[in-house]
Amino acid sequence: MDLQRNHNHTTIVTIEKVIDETPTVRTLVFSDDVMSDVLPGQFAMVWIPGINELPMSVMISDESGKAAFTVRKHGESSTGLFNVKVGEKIGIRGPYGNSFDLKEGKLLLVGGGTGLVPMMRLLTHVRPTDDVTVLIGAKSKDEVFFEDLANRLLEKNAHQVIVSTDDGSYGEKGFVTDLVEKYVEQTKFDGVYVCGPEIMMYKTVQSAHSRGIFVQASLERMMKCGVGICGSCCVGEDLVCKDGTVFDGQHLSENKEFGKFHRNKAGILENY
Amino acid sequence: MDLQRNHNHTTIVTIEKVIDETPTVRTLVFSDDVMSDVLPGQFAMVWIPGINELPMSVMISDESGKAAFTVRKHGESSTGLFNVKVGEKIGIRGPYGNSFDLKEGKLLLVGGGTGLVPMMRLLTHVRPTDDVTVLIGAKSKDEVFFEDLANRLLEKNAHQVIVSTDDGSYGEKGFVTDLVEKYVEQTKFDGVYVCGPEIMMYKTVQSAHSRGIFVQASLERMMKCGVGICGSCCVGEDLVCKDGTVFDGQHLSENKEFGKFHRNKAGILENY
Amino acid sequence: MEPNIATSIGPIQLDRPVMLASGILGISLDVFNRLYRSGAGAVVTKSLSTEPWEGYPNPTIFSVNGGGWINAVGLSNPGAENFAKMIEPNKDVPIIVSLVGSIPEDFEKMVKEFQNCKVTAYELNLSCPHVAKVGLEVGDDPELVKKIVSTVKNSTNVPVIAKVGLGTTHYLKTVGTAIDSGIDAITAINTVRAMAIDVETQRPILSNKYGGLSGTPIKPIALRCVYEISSKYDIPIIGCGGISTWEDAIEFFLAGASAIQLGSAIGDNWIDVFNEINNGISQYMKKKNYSKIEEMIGLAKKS
Amino acid sequence: MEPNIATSIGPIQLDRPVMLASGILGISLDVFNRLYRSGAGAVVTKSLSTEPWEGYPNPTIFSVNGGGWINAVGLSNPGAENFAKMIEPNKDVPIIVSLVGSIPEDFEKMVKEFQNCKVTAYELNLSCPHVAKVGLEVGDDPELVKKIVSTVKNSTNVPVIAKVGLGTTHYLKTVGTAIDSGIDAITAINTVRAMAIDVETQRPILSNKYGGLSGTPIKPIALRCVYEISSKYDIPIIGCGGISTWEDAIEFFLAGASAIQLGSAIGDNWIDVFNEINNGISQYMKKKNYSKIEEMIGLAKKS
Ligand SMILES: Cc1cc2nc3c(=O)[nH]c(=O)nc-3n(C[C@H](O)[C@H](O)[C@H](O)COP(=O)(O)OP(=O)(O)OC[C@H]3O[C@@H](n4cnc5c(N)ncnc54)[C@H](O)[C@@H]3O)c2cc1C
Ligand SMILES: Cc1cc2nc3c(=O)[nH]c(=O)nc-3n(C[C@H](O)[C@H](O)[C@H](O)COP(=O)(O)OP(=O)(O)OC[C@H]3O[C@@H](n4cnc5c(N)ncnc54)[C@H](O)[C@@H]3O)c2cc1C
Ligand SMILES: Cc1cc2nc3c(=O)[nH]c(=O)nc-3n(C[C@H](O)[C@H](O)[C@H](O)COP(=O)(O)O)c2cc1C
Ligand SMILES: Cc1cc2nc3c(=O)[nH]c(=O)nc-3n(C[C@H](O)[C@H](O)[C@H](O)COP(=O)(O)O)c2cc1C
Ligand code: FES
Ligand code: FES
Repeated sequence: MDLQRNHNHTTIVTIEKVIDETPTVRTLVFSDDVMSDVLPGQFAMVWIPGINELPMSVMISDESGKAAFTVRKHGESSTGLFNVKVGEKIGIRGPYGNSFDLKEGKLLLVGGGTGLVPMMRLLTHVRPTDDVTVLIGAKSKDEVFFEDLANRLLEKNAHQVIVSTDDGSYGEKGFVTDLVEKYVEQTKFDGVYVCGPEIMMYKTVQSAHSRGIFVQASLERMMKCGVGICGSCCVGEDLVCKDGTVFDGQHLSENKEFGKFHRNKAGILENY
Repeated sequence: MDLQRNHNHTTIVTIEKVIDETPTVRTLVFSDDVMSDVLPGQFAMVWIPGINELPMSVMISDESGKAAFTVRKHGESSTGLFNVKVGEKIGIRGPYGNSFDLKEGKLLLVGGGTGLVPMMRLLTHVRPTDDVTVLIGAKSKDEVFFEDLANRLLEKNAHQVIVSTDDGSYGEKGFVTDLVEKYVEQTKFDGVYVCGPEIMMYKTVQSAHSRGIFVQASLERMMKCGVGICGSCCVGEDLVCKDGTVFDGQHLSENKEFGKFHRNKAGILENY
Repeated sequence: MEPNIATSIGPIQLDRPVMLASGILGISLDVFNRLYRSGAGAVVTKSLSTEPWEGYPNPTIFSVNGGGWINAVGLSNPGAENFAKMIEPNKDVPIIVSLVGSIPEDFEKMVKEFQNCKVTAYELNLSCPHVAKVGLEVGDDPELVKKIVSTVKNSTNVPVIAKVGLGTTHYLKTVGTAIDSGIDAITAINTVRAMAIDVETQRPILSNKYGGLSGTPIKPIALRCVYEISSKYDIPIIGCGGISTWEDAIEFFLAGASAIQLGSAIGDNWIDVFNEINNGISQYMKKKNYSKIEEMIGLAKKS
Repeated sequence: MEPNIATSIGPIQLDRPVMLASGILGISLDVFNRLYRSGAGAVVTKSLSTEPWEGYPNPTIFSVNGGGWINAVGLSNPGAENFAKMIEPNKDVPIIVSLVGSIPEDFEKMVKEFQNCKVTAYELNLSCPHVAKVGLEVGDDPELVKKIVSTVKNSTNVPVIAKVGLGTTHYLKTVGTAIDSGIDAITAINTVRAMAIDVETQRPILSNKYGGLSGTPIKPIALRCVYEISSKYDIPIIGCGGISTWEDAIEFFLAGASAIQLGSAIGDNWIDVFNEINNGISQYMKKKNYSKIEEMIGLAKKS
């Protein structure tokens, strides 16, 4: 059944568990063999019946055969997903997109907010010999999540998980991108991976790429189809859903729109 | 390519060789891996572009990877096929239909006219230990064909190939069904197989089945779709294209229409 | 409680909601009996005309590589009179007699032929896309539709269904006209006018050039027609077009159909398809706790 | 001799006969450049309106299990003015600007916005099946079609194409009206109105309920439309609908199309599909000994 599944066709799944990560972020767990095995960086199109369909990175689950979405409540659609209760149904299609090229050795993972989702899955792929630094950025203390999870996933590795908050209410004070600059300055990482607000990704890519360090970012854009038809997710000549979501620092540094513009629902370029 | 071929979709092939069997019967040879390997009894729907599409038993070819149709020129359509020249193209789809259940031991094959086509393919499946009798019925001497071919295919077997003509101009004189009656009377065959005019099949089935001998006939009916949609090939509650073309004597003896009626192009029952 | 998959289409009662569509295997009473035993809730006959028709020469059916069939059988049929004689012995099978013609009198005459037969309903084929002067050319003419429907309704007490399709006049207009003229139910849809060309020989494949597309490709189109009709009119609907699984059947019920018909699926899955779909519907009803088909008809319009 | 796959659609000259259809990846000049490099002979923009439109909420695109897509993007677009600014730098890519609107003045205004842009042609979208007041609702009104076509023809020297589809008025009538009003070419067809319902949640999947079916399921329908138009009228035709292989492309040429457009095939085979089809056409022409596309246009009508 699952082998034959047309991954573009919407499959209905039932939410089995809801975890409150912060007052505005929840993880919704469901059973699905296909989604439980996606590659780090891959996403699904998630249908909240009667409300909307949104692209969501596929979150890992402790239990095999299960997967999750970790959603921050924001506008109408994400709030709709945030409010889905145990036993209720959502539709999923995918997985879509490429995935991170995980280097060996000294790794730096940088995530902000729900941008941590692909980072957590990436952590399940590191080798025991990798030395991993995770930087988590948040506005304030009560927006911090996945710190414990990151530590747990890295139990067998040389690692550090460092949190920074803009207001200093937890961990280091300041923007996580300042921490990035500091770390790439002092360590020649074998790979840097980032997902979060575009400005965070832009600065991280700059910090690493300008020093010749391999860096990849997982981009977000307005997505309608997820399959390379509608064009809504374009960044320069790239289509995020089809060519990405993961792009190399080299490629991004040549893209005219990355870090500067995104398109709104009508397709009009807007500044970040 | 051929493995993925949708067998209901028309494939165009080029006629490579035309063999005159009699003044009114020709064999047209073409290359096609799928058709070269069909089971005895199976047929194809053959498109003569601009003219018609006809069901045709798939004839064997000496060369591997090739198949053929042996057509008697009759009405407009079969004459159209008869007139196809080397280098010209026809369309084929299939193979369709079931095939003969070949018993071991003493076998009797009865064929008339182009009804010999499935019999020739059946001969390529007999085992060296089988003792095979082939009865060929024809109106007169110049309508006899495939006698040499049958002998050649049976080189390694205990066998006899006997021709009867209605006018006695060649072989035995009389109807082949009289020969059938004679042979099933004197020999307890392990299997009797017949294809030809319905009356020949009807009598053959009667002769064998009434004596408890396993017998199968390959029926012909008006065919439009070949796939069990249009209904034009029905005989009683059977659809020849889908349930047949090969039926057991037991089944046929219970069928109200076999040997008595067939349907014309409008679907009206007509007597044989 | 075991769900009951019986259904009513207005005045028509069926034990099972999946019927054989017109033109599919539909020329012999023996075959009808076999299909009924295989799970069909009713069989619709090949569309019958006043006189026997030979139809078009082959090729009359083409299998589309991506799925579905294009046919231009040309409404070959033995004529109403011959057909009526053939089905006279019928006792068990709910037979819906499909009729095709150019003028009201054609239909009136044919209905008379069937007066000694057990006929569950008549289905007026107003929508064959590839035969001149009948089918869609009739369905596209509202005045004619009105006259034909009224004439047939006046000639018989047996329920009368109109079968519509995508023609040159908007099918919703035809539906409206048929309803105003007293029709009992609507079957939607017939095949969609289509074509295939062979690139090697550079000619249309079907002898008639144009044919009607059926099977999976037209399912999303047929489904929207059922939804449109049931959103606009209060009339029992029989959904038809590309149905091949129980999920498809449920989609049509949710869109507003009281029963369904299928044809092309037989070419792909043979006649086991009837019971596969019946069983799937049953399972679904059990899961959703429905005791009757009726409970799910049109539910998708509520959202 | 290497065959030449250049083609003319009336006054429009293209180096390659396969274009990107409107609404597919069609909102960014950078992407247009990339598609042109990938083998597209021209790109048609997303249909543009006088004002920016957000379109419908998601889900806007649904993948049909048996093949094809149903979309109700709702003509989201940045508006003609924004779009014209974006493509002003264009030098290389043959861009066909698709326009959508309700009244002749909408079109007149939009054409003005593009006066400083290199525009190969305008394509008037008279056939979007799922947005009220524009698209098909315009195409279905012959008087309006006449006015819009005449107005646009009077506003520009750039060739003007009308894109038609299956609506409530017969599309051949729309084609006739457009031709009488001076149109230079016809694109046939747009998506076909369709629907999908989720049986678990029992609701239409697309936020707009109805959408347009595209991709392989509609190919046989689109092909017959091209054949019908070219049999009835003497007008250059661009075939569109379900084309995904070079054989499909050839079928459309043989039916009478001078060029083709594709969209959905990109969702299945990504943008390599352009050169795959270009190469297939080339091979076919070599085998059949054609030196120009023109030689095969409409050949299937001769048989
Ligand atoms: C590949 C990818 C993975 C994502 N993963 C996650 C995740 O794991 N968790 C999470 O909470 N969010 C994730 N998002 C973001 C998410 O899709 C929504 O954009 C976000 O939840 C805000 O949606 P909203 O409609 O509630 O916000 P609104 O207030 O309606 O809109 C806020 C902004 O969200 C963006 N947005 C709205 N709809 C879409 C859409 N269909 N596609 C992309 N952006 C949209 C728009 O840019 C808009 O300006 C991901 C986005 C992408 C592209
Ligand atoms: C399974 C099967 C295998 C066959 N194999 C051969 C074969 O190997 N060689 C051969 O010469 N013939 C074969 N036939 C018969 C062949 O299909 C034609 O029926 C025959 O050639 C006469 O065709 P016609 O149109 O020229 O004759 P017409 O003079 O037009 O018609 C004569 C009779 O042929 C029958 N006929 C016409 N069209 C069809 C059709 N589409 N399907 C079935 N019957 C039709 C009708 O009963 C008609 O009464 C086979 C038929 C079937 C059903
Ligand atoms: C070979 C064939 C013959 C048909 N003949 C008729 C007919 O005589 N009358 C009619 O109303 N519909 C006829 N149809 C249309 C079907 O009844 C049905 O409406 C259509 O095929 C769509 O259903 P499907 O996709 O399940 O096949 C025919 C269809 C096929 C494929
Ligand atoms: C997502 C999507 C958006 C579309 N948007 C438009 C549009 O804005 N204007 C238009 O004329 N056609 C639009 N179409 C229709 C296509 O241009 C094309 O006519 C149709 O998809 C059939 O071609 P295909 O089968 O190759 O996709 C759209 C199609 C899709 C799938
Ligand atoms: S989301 Fe439609 S092209 Fe990427
Ligand atoms: S030939 Fe059509 S059902 Fe047998």
